[in-house]
Amino acid sequence: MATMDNFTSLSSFTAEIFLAGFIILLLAASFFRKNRESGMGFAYAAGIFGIVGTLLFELQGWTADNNAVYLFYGMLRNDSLAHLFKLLCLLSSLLLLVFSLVSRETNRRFDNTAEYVLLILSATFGMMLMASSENLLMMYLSLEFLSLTSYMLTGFTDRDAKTSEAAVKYLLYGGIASGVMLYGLSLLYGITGALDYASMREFFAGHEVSGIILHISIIMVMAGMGFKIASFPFHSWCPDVYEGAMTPFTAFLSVGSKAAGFAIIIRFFSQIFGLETTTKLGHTFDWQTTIAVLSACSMTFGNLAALQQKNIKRLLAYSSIAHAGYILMAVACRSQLGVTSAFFYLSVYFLMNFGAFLVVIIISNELNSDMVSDYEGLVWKNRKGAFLAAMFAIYLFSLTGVPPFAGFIGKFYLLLSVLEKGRALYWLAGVAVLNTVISFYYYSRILRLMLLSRRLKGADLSEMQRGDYLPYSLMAGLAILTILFGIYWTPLYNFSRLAGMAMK
Amino acid sequence: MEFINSHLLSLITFVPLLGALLVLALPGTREDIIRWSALVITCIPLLLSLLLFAGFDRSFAGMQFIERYAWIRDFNINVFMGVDGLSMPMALLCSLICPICVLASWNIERGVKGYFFLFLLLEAGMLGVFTALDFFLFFVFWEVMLLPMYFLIGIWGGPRREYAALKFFLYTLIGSVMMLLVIIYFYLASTPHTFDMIELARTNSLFDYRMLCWFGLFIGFAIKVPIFPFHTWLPDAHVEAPTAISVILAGVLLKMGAYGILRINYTMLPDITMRMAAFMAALGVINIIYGALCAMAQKDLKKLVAYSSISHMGYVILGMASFTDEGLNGAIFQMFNHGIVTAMLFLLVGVIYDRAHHRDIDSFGGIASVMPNYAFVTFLAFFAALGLPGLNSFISEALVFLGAFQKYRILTAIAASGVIITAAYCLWTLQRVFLGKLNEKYSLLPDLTVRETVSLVPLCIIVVVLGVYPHPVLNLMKQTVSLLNRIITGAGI
Amino acid sequence: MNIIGIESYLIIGLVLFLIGLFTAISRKNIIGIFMGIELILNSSALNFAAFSRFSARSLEGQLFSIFIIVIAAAEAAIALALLLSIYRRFGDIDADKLDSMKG
Amino acid sequence: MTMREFIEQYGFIIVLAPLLGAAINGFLGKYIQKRSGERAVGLIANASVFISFCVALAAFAAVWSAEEDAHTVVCYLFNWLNVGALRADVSLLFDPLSAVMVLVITGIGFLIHIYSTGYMKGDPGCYRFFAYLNLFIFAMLILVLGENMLLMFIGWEGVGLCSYLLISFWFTKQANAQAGNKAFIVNRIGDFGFILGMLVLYSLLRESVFTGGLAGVEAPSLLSFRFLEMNIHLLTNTELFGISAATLVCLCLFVGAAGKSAQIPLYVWLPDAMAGPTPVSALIHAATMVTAGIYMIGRLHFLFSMSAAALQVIAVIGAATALFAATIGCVQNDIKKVLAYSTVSQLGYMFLGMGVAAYSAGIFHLMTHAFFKACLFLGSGSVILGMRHEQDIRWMGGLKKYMPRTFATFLIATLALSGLPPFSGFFSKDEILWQAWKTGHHGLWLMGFISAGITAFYMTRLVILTFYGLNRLHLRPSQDLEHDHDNHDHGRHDVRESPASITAPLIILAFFSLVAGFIGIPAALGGGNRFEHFLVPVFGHHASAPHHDPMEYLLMFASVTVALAGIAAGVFFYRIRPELPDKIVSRIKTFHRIVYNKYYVDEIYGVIFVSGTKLLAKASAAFDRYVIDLLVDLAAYVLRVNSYLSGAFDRIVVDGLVNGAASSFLFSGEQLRRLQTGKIQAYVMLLLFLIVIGVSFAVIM
Amino acid sequence: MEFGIKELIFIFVAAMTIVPCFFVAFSRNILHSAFALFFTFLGASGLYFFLDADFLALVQLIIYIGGVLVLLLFAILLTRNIDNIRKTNAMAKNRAIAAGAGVAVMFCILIYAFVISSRPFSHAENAAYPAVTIKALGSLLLTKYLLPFEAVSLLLLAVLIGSLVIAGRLEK
Repeated sequence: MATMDNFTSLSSFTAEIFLAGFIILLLAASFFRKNRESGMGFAYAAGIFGIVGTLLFELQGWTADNNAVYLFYGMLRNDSLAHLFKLLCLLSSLLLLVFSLVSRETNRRFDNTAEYVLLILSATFGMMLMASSENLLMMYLSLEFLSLTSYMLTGFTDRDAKTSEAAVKYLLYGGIASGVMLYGLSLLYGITGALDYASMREFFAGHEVSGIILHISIIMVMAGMGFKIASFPFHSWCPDVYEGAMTPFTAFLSVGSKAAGFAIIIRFFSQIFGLETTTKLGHTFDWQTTIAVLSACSMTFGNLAALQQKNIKRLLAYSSIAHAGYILMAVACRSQLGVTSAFFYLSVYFLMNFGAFLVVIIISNELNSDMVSDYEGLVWKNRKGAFLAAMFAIYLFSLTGVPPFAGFIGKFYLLLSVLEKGRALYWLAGVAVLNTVISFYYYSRILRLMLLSRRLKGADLSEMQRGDYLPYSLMAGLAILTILFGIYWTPLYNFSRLAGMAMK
Repeated sequence: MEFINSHLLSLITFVPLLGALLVLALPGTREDIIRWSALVITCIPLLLSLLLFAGFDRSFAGMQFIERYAWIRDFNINVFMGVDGLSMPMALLCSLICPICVLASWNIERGVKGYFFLFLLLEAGMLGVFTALDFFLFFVFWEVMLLPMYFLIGIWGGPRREYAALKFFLYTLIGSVMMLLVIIYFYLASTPHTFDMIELARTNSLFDYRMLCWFGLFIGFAIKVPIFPFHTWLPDAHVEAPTAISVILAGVLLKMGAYGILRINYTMLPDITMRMAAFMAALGVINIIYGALCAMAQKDLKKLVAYSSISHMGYVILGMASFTDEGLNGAIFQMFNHGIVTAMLFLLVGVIYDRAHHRDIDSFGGIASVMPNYAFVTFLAFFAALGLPGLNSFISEALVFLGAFQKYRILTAIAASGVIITAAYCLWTLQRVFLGKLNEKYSLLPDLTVRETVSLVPLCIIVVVLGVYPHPVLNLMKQTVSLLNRIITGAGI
Repeated sequence: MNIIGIESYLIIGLVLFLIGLFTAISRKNIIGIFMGIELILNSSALNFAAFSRFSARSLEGQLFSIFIIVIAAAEAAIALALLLSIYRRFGDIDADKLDSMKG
Repeated sequence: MTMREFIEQYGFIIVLAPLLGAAINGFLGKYIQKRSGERAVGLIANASVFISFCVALAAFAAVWSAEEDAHTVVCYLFNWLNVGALRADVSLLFDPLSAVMVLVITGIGFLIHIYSTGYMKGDPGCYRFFAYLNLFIFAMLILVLGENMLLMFIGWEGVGLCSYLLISFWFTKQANAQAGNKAFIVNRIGDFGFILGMLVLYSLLRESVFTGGLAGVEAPSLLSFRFLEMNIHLLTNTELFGISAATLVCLCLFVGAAGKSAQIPLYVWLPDAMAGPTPVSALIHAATMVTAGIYMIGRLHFLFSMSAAALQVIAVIGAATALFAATIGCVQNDIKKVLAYSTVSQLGYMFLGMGVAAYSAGIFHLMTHAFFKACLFLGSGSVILGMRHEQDIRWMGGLKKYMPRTFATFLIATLALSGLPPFSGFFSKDEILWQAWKTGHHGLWLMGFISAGITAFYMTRLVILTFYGLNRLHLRPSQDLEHDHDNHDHGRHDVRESPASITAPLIILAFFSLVAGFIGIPAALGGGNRFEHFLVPVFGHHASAPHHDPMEYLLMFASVTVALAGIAAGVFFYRIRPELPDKIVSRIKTFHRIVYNKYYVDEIYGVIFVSGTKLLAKASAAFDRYVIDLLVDLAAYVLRVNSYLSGAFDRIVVDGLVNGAASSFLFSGEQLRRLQTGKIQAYVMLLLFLIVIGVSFAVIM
Repeated sequence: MEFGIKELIFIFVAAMTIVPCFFVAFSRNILHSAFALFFTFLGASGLYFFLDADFLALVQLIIYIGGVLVLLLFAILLTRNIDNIRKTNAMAKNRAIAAGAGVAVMFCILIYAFVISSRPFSHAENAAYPAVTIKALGSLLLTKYLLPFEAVSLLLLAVLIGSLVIAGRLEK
């Protein structure tokens, strides 16, 4: 793998450069536009243009023969895993922008939209770096980049006390978690004496390291990463921030930043400690069981805590904790198939979760309440209610992992990769399967209220106007994809296999 | 015509699916068009399965009408369908009962389009389960059949429908999730990773954890049959489901559990099945006696019929556990007969419920004098249920007894005593509802309407004809059953 | 092992880290928590510098510390901004009062 | 073409005709009756039975004229079941035994059909009645002609069904419906025994015949009678559950026979079966159905003769039933109840005959009993018609003058039943008693002898109370008039003789009950006992007793004297000193009440079996709803949360049992949720706490 | 191990870092803890000098003390009116005890871990370590670590805009 110096690597870094340039351009443009009220349309349009541009550059720059190339003296590693995760993150921020257009919280009386879009673009930039960073400094920097921008985005509007409270909680918890991670990284740096993954891997291959200090540093590093993907021990911020933040941003948090977090974890563990190859270190330091335990805990905690949630956003928060647990299961498999199924599940999760949040946004636009009880009798209200209920049913069943939908295929691959590891992880498969059943319970509570009960409670729904066909077509599109990938998912699998192969 | 012949099974399974999409496209307001198109769509698989019935080669034990299309090459998953003596009668039963259920759901007013869309989806799922030979495809159809059932019970059901629908879904989900683990384990354990059931059956000797896998599968299917400890969902699901749905539920869905055990447990883990035979037989007998006793104590007519289904399915389990030709043939024939008889019983309960709007047995009385035709059909159905010789259930029960007695003498004797309890609760119900002084509240109940008669008469004819001349159905399964028995007894030694 | 060796730096770094953690948890005032966070970041910067001097013997560690300090500054800026919005909304900055969302 | 070929090709008509008759009347009867009245419906029914009667005659001729060895004619229809080792065909077996039975069934059936056209005049459900009656004839013929046990079992349950339908024919009255239920369920208990017997027989035969497994050999029809007769030796030394196989099979089959032919444990349904119309009682509960048990034993005589123990049991129960039923018969006041108990008693005789291996004597008594008991029942029918549906003999009397023909035929049948020489009853009953004595069962002979006397006594009591003395209708207390129609003219109403359609069958039957005895005159009285000779091909030769054993004459003389004594006692108590019985009854009041109430057997059964099963049912239903439900499903959770869903009772029970599987999930969910206190520092505390755990684990590993 | 003037100053500077730390943690007045923080940062920059990381020490002085501490002071002053500054720094009793216990356990474990595995920390003897670091750092920053440098600049830009917007709402 060639390690290019700064200038040569610029050529394969075009997408990020375009994005950075666009951010600065947008900043300049926003100074000159005086009148505020028309700003909203312009800002979102610009934002979407920026993201789409970056997406195009990204696709163009992607050579399918997945030869990994080290950029900027080994700072970044542009392999197919990086490309795929960048795609996923770009799509999430694209949907974040579109959702912000749709949601009443962020489209009408929302003054400084330009800054809002700017922050989103910079968050995306951070995520793109996260996807490909192969250096401790770069990894920490990009993680902080995303975190800081997320703190600001969470607390962006002062709609009510909840947002600022959520933002502060997010900041405090994030600060401490990344501080602990930083301390772990310093210990790791102390042990290996190098910052980039490749040399660390050589060090571990060569030297005999005493397990304890390594274990401690890894656990501390897991604190920072666990915080990002909201897995069990580091999840406490998740319900409050999901409930407090604006719904489009919550959707983004649950998918985009979680995917970026997983990119870091996958890259960190597979590049340093190696996947298939059982390095000498492999048997002394078994990080597999630690992650397996984390995954089992977050699955079970996420599902059990969600059983009695009253607020739909908190419920989806706990469900996202549970899903983080499921994906961690794939990471714990320490195999290429594991990485493949992790990415597959993340892309399927992208479809289902954004779909579900879109429904939540539209319903909160109409009934402006996030309480699950307000969803009662939705399907009998009018055609729009029926359409929303049907779509939400598809997403919920897919989230449970019931066959005709993509969620099942995702879970199927997870179980496949876990069971392939032989006796060691059978218990984990059992826990995952038990959780599927528990998870149906709270998903079905929403279904029961929406579809099964005939009591017409809450305000009635306005009819489907001509104008707002954007959200409904988007929702239908996501639903069709969820079903399509439930039936014929080879294309998606081929992509995710590339990600798996990138990791050795 | 040649196209139809070569793609018969996929047509049978996917016509209802396309039909469901068609129904979705119809305008929601024109309910009559939706009803009639649903009826036509369900009749197509019926005609096709009659074609299948005609073309079926009775002397061949293995799979026929095999179709294999690649679905996901990387994981060797393919749409692999075929029928043999075991699945042929079940597919026939399913495609026969569906049009009758559409007829029975004529008076659904709320959300007609949704109802028929889900119903056709359900039918596709059921037919798929019976014809699928690829384990993955089998599991997908198994769960596809689960979804519409949840909504059909949940939305169009009775007062406690939500609770019943949830209970139904959770029970089956627990079972199917265990099955998923075993499917994946089999996939990984087979040398060229494959989901193909026949392949797995052939190379089944190389899996280990056999007992664990056997129980994982068995519990999944036992919940569906239902077998004794897992049966509590059935009475609730039946009482709350609308008439047509409880007909489908009892008529076809219960058979899937037994079919699953035969298709998967028997062929893939024959040695374990041999060892667990006595356990299964005991469960079967408990089902018979316990189901009959519970039925006797019920106040609600529909719950009584539900418990009677548990009791009748007990015969199937006992027959299956005997590994003799008579026993196994009797079991599969009992699955077919029970499908017909319970469908009739639930239709009849639906008829009286539409008129009297309640199902409390004790508050009826002397209906026979007001509704003679209805009384005649119900008497025929109940007598078929208690296994009166000359009607179809007797033959299957006799075969089961004759088959099972060779291996489990005392158990079968106890099961035979079930015949008395069944007769007791059937006649006691008939007496409380039909005979005795006419309860003047019901003095002006209308007799069977044309629609109801059209749906009931074919079933009556089948019940009587199969009782006298059972060969059309029995010949279908004989070869496959003897092959199955040889596999089990062969593996058992 | 001489006094200015790696061990003493490790101990100082550890003490700073733990005190920072302790402050962050036990303080009621949000600013106190920020101070805790600053301490933690400072201790890891110190650690990085020490390791770059003693074990890695390359300047990368120091560079890392510089970046840490920069990011700490950025974080302090955001902290201040959010603190002000909390103060405007709640009237005071007591962490225990921020529990309107729970369960 | 000879009679034999005719039967082989068209033998099935005998079965098809009544089926067609039943189908026509069943489905189209309503319209035929509306358009062309009851006569047409009756005509169809009678015609179909008449056709099968003619074929029966042809069959009898075919069997009778057959040469020495070929005494059985088989009319094969189609293969019914061919699964694994089981092969059962639908084919009819004509041999001397079934020929006799078929003649009895179709002959008496035809007479009763004619009688019913008269008896059921004016009843709206006439077409239904005839349909059921024809269906019954069809089922009984299947039972008798069935070539294998499975086919016989179809007939067996078929007659049970028809008796259920006919007993509860007037279903508007709750009592009739319950009687029908009782009959069917008790029969079903009997059938349970029959099934068990069949299962044991089949499994043992299957093991011995197919030692080498099926291996594609053309499977012989294991349960067909001819196969059984040839291969029954296979069972000689096999054991099952410690008892010899043959005995076990015979005992089980006897339970079936006892259920169907109302023997001691399972006779309770027959007296209640009198709730049905009288022709039904005559045909089903006197002549044909109840004899099925005896026919079955006759058909499987080679099996029964293999186990002496089983025969002993049958003989003992037969004799006991005879005596027991006779005692109850003496105190019954309802005319049909008396005859019902007399039937039970006579059936006991037949079983006694079978028990002492005198099969042909049993069948002979079956035939003669069919004639005179049918005659008695039809006679009581015409009496009931005459007395405007009054059945209690205490309010009858003096009908001699008004119904001379009914009285004459009734008297002839009573004498036949009591066993006086010229009448058929004497020959058949005496033959049985003689065989019982000859084979050393002296105790059983004594019981038979005493019950013969009691039979004579209660029959005379019945005749005197109904036909002699003054008419006591006006003494009837009005309250027990539960049926509603036509009791308007309370004064003397003119009792008229029943119309010809009713009395004609009576006369024919009376003639036969007189004549029937002559075909079975025992050798001792110079007769050739042609009946036994006719059945030899079926039952084989009896150890030919030495002719003119003096003991036989003595016994004959003794039985005649006991019959005359019974009649004399009857005349004395009810004709000469009519006030005497009331005095005796008042003195032995409690004993009389016990006997009158049939030793409270019904009540005992009711408490033990019926309410016992109901209690068990309630217990298992409750067990199902609460214990299993709670342990396994999520009811606890759903009910607790959605209070509007749960009924008050459920909530109390559910809250009490919080440890259901579901609620454990809920409980842990609740605690975990409470972990989320909302305070940021609590979150960080959790973080620190878990890092500490992780680190300490790292150290420990 | 020699014990010269250099070590003495080192111990003094180390003490100057750790002791104020405890003040930060336990003092009741938020202002006092702010000042204690000032001394800690000062001590840290002193320690950097001992590590021959002179540029780093200066950066520490300027950014941490100049920037972060000043921001904290702004925060304190903006959010509290002067008079009741005393009781601003209460400490949640039970949580403090638990945290203390946790921290103590962590301390012992980590000390134990350091003692066990001190060997790997001191292995790279051979690489030369430049005395004056400013030039080397500069070249390193602009060659190998150019990307992080640019990325951080973008980050600071984003933070600038964001915090302005959030704080900017004050005057409305």
